Amino acid sequence: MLYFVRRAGFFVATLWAAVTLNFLIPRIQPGDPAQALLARLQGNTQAVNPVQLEAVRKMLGTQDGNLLAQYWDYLGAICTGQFGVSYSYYPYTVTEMIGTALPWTLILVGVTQLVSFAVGTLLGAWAAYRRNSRVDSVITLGSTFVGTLPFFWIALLLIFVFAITLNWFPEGGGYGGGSSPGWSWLFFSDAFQHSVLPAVALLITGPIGWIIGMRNNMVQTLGEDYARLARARGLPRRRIALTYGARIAILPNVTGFAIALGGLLGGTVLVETIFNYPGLGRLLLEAVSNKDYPLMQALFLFTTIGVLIANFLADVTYGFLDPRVRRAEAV
Amino acid sequence: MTRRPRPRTVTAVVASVALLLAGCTGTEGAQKSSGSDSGMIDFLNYGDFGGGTTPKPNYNPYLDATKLSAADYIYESLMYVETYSCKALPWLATSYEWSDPKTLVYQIRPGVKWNDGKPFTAADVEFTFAMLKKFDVLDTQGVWASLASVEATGADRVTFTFKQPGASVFTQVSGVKIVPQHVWSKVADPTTFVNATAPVGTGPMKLKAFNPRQLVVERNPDYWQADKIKVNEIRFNKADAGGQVEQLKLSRGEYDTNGMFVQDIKKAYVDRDPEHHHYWYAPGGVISVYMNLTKAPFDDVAFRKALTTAFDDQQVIDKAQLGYVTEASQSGLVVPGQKDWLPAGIADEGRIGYDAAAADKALTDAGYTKDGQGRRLGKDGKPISFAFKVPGSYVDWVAAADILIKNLKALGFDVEKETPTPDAHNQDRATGNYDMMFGVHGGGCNMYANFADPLSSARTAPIGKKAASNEIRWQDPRTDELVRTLQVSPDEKAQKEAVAGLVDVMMNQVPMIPIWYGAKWFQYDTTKAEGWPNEQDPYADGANGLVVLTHLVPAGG
Amino acid sequence: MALLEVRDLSVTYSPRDSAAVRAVDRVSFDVHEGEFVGLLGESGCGKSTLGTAVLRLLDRPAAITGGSIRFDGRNVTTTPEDELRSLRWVDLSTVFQSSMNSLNPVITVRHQFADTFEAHPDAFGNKQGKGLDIGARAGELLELVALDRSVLRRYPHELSGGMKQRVALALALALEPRLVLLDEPTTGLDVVVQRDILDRLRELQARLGFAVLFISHDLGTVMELADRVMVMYAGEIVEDQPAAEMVTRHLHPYSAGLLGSYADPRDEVVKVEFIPGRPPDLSQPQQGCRFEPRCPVAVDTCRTVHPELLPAHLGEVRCLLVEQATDPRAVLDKAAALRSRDQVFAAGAEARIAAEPVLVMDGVRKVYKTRRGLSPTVTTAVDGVSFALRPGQVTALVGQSGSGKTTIARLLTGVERPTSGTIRFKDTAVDQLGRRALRKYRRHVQLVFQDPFSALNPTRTVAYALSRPLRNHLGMNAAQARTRAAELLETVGLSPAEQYLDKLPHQLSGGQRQRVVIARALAPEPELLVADEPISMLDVSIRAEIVALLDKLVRDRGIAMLYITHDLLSARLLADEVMVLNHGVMVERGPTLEVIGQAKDPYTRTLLAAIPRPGARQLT
Amino acid sequence: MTSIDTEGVRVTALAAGRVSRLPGWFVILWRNRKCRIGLVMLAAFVAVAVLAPVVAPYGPRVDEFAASTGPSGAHWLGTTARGEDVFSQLVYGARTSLVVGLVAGLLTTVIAVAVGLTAGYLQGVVDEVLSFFINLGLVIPVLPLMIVLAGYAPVKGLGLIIIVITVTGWAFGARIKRAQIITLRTRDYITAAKFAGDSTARIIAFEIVPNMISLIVVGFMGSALGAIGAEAGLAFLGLGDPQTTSWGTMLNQASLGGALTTGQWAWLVAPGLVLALLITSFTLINFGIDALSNPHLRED
Repeated sequence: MLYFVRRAGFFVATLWAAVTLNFLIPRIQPGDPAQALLARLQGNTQAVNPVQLEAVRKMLGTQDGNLLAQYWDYLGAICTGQFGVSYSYYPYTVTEMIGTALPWTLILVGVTQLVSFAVGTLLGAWAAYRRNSRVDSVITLGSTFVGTLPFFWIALLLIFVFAITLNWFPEGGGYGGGSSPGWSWLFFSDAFQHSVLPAVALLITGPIGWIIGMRNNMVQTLGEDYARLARARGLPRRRIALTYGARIAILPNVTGFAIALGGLLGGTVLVETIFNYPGLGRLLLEAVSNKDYPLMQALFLFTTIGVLIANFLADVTYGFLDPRVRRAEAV
Repeated sequence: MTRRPRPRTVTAVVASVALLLAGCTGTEGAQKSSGSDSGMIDFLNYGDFGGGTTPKPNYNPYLDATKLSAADYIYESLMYVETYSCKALPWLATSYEWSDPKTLVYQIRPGVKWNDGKPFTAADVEFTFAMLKKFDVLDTQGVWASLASVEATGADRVTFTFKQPGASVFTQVSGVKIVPQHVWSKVADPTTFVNATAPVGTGPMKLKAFNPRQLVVERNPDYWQADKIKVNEIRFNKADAGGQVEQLKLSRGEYDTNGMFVQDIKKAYVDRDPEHHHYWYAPGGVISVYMNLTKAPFDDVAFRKALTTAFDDQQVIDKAQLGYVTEASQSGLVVPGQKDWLPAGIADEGRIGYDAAAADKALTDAGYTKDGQGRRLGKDGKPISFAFKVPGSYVDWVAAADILIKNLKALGFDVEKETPTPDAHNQDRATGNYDMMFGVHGGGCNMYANFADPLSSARTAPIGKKAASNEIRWQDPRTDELVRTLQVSPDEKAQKEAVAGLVDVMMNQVPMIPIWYGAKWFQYDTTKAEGWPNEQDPYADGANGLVVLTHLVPAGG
Repeated sequence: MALLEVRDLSVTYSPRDSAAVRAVDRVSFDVHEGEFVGLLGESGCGKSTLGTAVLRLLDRPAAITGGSIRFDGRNVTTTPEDELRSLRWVDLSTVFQSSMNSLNPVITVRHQFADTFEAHPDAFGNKQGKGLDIGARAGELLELVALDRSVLRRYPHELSGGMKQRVALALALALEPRLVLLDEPTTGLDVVVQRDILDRLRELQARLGFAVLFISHDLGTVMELADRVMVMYAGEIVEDQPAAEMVTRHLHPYSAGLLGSYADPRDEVVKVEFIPGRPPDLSQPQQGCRFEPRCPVAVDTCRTVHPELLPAHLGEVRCLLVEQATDPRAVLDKAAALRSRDQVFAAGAEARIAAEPVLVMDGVRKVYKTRRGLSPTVTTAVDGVSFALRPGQVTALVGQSGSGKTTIARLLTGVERPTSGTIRFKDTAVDQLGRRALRKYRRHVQLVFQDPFSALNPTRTVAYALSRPLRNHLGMNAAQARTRAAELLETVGLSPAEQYLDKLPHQLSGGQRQRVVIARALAPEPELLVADEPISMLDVSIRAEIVALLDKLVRDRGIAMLYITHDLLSARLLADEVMVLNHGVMVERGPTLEVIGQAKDPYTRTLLAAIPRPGARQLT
Repeated sequence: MTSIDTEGVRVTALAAGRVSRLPGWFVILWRNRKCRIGLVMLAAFVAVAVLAPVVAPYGPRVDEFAASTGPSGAHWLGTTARGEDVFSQLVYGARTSLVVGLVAGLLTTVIAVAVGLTAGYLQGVVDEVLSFFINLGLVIPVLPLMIVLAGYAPVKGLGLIIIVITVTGWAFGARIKRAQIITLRTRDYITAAKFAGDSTARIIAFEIVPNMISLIVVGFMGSALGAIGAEAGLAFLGLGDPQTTSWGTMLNQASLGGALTTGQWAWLVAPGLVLALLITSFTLINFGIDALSNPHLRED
């Protein structure tokens, strides 16, 4: 019970801190959203029309006045779920924009994360099972090397080779101009084709962490007394590896996975930017560069909440999977 | 029975593979087809249509910052002021007349229909302006700051009355997009109206399809000058992939026209198909060296004048600007487009060449001597040192600044480069927190705004406060007088005299030193369509899409 | 033919970045059907490695590098893992050293049994074949080890240490194996629980008739339980005799030393010995007898000739002197005489004079409030405890783990304050001390810790450790502190001191470290010493040494000492007075001999009953 | 991975150090083959960075060459779209990466150690408060925060990147160090030091920190590695300082400057490759440290 209260307290406190951070960051260095918006239209080669600038400013309703009052209003708006109107997509609301981008990120990154986790865990377990064999060396060294490659660079090379040189896949975007989002076969095949390269880029680097984590955990659990005793008991190797190795070694990975899912948005900025994918990450980067405070703040908050929920879920899952925690909680 | 689904699955897989393969080359192949036999162009691929990375339908012509570019082909204005030579072309109005300096009467074009079949009338114009008055955020050109009233004085006449002589706002008033009363009068709040389904306008194109990757508009057969429109469809393509992918698409010929920055246009674009790939970068705003006129030695005319020959403009143009731009005239005008405004007797249209020796001499003569170590001394006898601020992320500006700093250092100045963010840079410029930096001004078709914005003392503010647009803090009664004249005199002669006076201020008092004209990026492909504007036929610049569209004809026709 | 025949077995550790160590060196022995064999040795002698090798569970970098293991006539030294599987558990099962971790934490006890049965569908103990009711069989097994069937549904972490060890034992018996290898099966458990499990084990062994190889360093237990005892030293077996013979007529000087370190605390006069020195470094080549450097009766040939394990008396002995002597016992008698000069510590029955107490604890009660959920739980750790500590006297505080011993130590040293009652150190109210006063008080109260490995900072030299209290409490400068540190080292028997001053803890043996810890405690010249199980982590052969040192220091310097322990033997040796603590309440208190000799409290009696009686089984 | 035997490492290092004259930690690392390769690689990078003016044929910003040319004898990796020598930029880029790695790694480690040690040692309210900040730092999404911070900071430059990386990266290390000190503070030698009259500060500095050296070094390496990657990533996204020659900005400009369209693969491949190599060298060194502190991972 106390545990629950503490978790909830932490949840609220973190949320408050994130909201406050959100509120403060744009106000520390006030850039002008209206100017940013017009600059996006005109570039830096034409003079800004001061009258137009004033009109846009007025339209966006950029806030003035007492910082504390602003903060209060802001908190109130957040609490009632009013994230306001996006500056760069005026008059669409922030909620509408996030709604548009969310499915793309969820599908692309969600699916690749799942696959990465599954593949990584399996490979890691295999390497640990065949510890010190050639398989182990190949998996361990291979993943270590691939793990050092900068993600965005891999992505660029993929574009260079498969999209530009070989022209097998489109260079970017979520779908082509020819197909409209909807429940059509054409659209899905088109969207699939557009997701191949970003997915591959994510899948190259995605499993690395899971492989290494799983291998090291499992090597450790297989060295524990219970695994040795299982060997002395004459249990089949495979059974030891599964029940006495992998079953226990996977626990920290599961927690990590839940947290990784929560951090989805954070990880997608690069991939979405490079592949021009219409998801949350790119929306965030765009919001930042356009000084679209409402959108940026909502996205940031959204991510923080995502991470918090994921952490909470990780705790719950862990408790479910690990009897040691489960019973301790029940008492 | 249970086996039935199996072959279907196989077919589906085959189909998907086929689609996949088709997709690999499909887009390109399909779009290479040339104009059709009917003397019409099937479709043209244009570049980006605005709306950021996740565009949402928005065809409200007044939401300048977020509307999609289809709105530019759906809504029209009374006159169309093309931005190359600033001619006002009769558009929804056939003509206009100043009945007195405060009264302007437009003659409405007869027979124009909205694309839903309803006739366009003077009442629509009156309604449009009334709406802008009511919802002032839509009035992005600020016409109601000068207007007193707008009235339909007859079926085909609209009379505008101004609070004071209104010549200076003619271009703005003429440029306001007119919307149909029968649609917009029902809109509760036009400031948040996105006008997403079947926007009703008078323009040559109608909305056909939208998705976040592609925006398609189709020819409006009932357009009032439909005979001039030879393009059946324009497809705008979301082009936000950033530099290289877009360049690649451009070089592959996937765009019939675009307006993007290309690093090495000749190699990356023209050379790929020299016969059809062309570009024309018309001059835009004037990019000048701003000096903080409240500080010594920049407050000294002689000093500023001496600097006019100190900068190697040509090197800036060739190295920093990759040869895409032209040297700016010290007059503050954009030449050659606005050369008619130049008073007589200005050599080389006001361009002042690089002459370090002359600058050195002029500085020395003005009392800024060098000391033994070659340091340029101020009037106080101390070496002159100042900072040149340039936004770090504007790579071309930084390169330009590097050249100018080199020039200044050669003259014995101690110049330090600072590279703040664009925001901090703009903030510093607006509040006067700088010694020397680049600024953009002028280049528009409203000559009053071109000079008033950067020079009028009404548009400045003390150091530390944000200036509206006079960021150099130029305060000069004569300039203010000339600007005032320009604002109120309806006749061209008086205006020209005022401009001549302002050019004189620019040339002799040197409030700033223009270096180059910002380029308006414009690439075009003559495979399918011809008639694009260019240096030989500068009937408009590339950004004047509506005018360009009326000039396009099928290639080889 | 013996059930288990080990011949010339060698095991070598070859780590990548340090020298190879031959942990087991050409060891040969047999275990016969139904026999209970004890394998005795100090830590690091290779006994656990030997056990692991027999189980064929060695992992790199350890490997069998010679010799053979035959089980029931079948050579299993190099049998591949797959073939070995059918043999495992069916014939040879085991209970590991620390069963805290030998059960899979994420599956139930029942599941662990099921796993075992499934792996061996044709095994003897599984004879009912496929129709076997796992629950019923596992339940039976649990009942064998005195556990309730409901334990089957539990997860390992829900069981106490003793219960886990019982489950491990039941699991080991699941397939009715012919040999069970027990590797320190009760180390770390409470003495009473230990006793209970071992009794049960002996009973089961007698009933079911399996053979046992029992590996332990606990001399009393091994001697009491085993039929035959093997003593291992530095990777070799040095003596192998029937248990009863080992108690009374052991031959090897090392066996003698080990046995000499044990005594029954209930005896009128208790005498213990210790073996000086430390075992050899096996990564270096060995020459001569490995025990020679520590052997009191060694002769010159011992240094050069390596003795073989040869038949002697009723068993086998590895000693040149025994080899050469006509009467092997004569050698040992000579050794005993030599040792008693300085390697014997004896406690008689005479009481010591009482002095004014330095510390008085009066009616002290300590209550801990823990909040779990919304309702706070109140635990009374110490309840109404009163006693006094006097200069030059040792007061032993005896009790099981969790009885409140440590809380008393914390209260005494001012780390915690009592809930009620008073603690006075001379004129100081310890229970009222502020931060600064507490620091002053600590000059007078010092600690000797249980684990000498954790009590010294591994990165700081001996000189540093000793100089800190000298500089802080006595205000010495660096040079003075160093001189005094050297003196202190001499006092605790680390001589010449210069040799130790600049050493790091890992360069010292456990006994040497504990001496340093004692020296540090003496440094600020305290009046009160709290020693928390100071010998329990040390090897048996050197425990007496430390006890003797503590005794001497306390008497010579007139320090009052609170000696916390669960080991009645050392309490008997050292203490003038014994207090027995059970669940925070002092259940018995009085002069040592009185309490141990005529215990009144049932709990004290249980404690006493748990003390092993070497050779007792044979005698009865 | 929860418990790292930091004391053990320290002891091994001390023992090794007594044998040779080199510092103990170095001897140990050098013994591990992977680690040795990593050290050599890192040394090479450091040498190139320090000697950049000697190694590089031209200045990184000298733009007087023909633009957008492919690899040639004069320009091994070709030239940029602005006519700068790609190879020279690559050489100078090593400086940026190493400086960011070093400074951000150090700052992150210092903060992590300070916060972790204080929270872990003092416990109570101080711990509660600091732990909250640590948890906050762990929960707040790092990359978005980095982007937001980098996007809004008034000045762009290496300093900013370093600050952003530090601000967003210290929490993880602090948590580990807090956990470690909680284990260490219950050691008997800490109690002994208290009874010997040592002050809290002295206990932390003389008794605890030396036993955490390996953990701190691992933490530093991890932070440095993360910082190098983060700098490249931010610069690639265009949030870095374009005036700094770094591998990230090179990739950014290669990407913007049409390296792909003009076929200048060298301009695109080289910065990524050297970045990967630098990260590899750190990873290899970490292997050595890891293997030391975690016996389960030791190669045998």
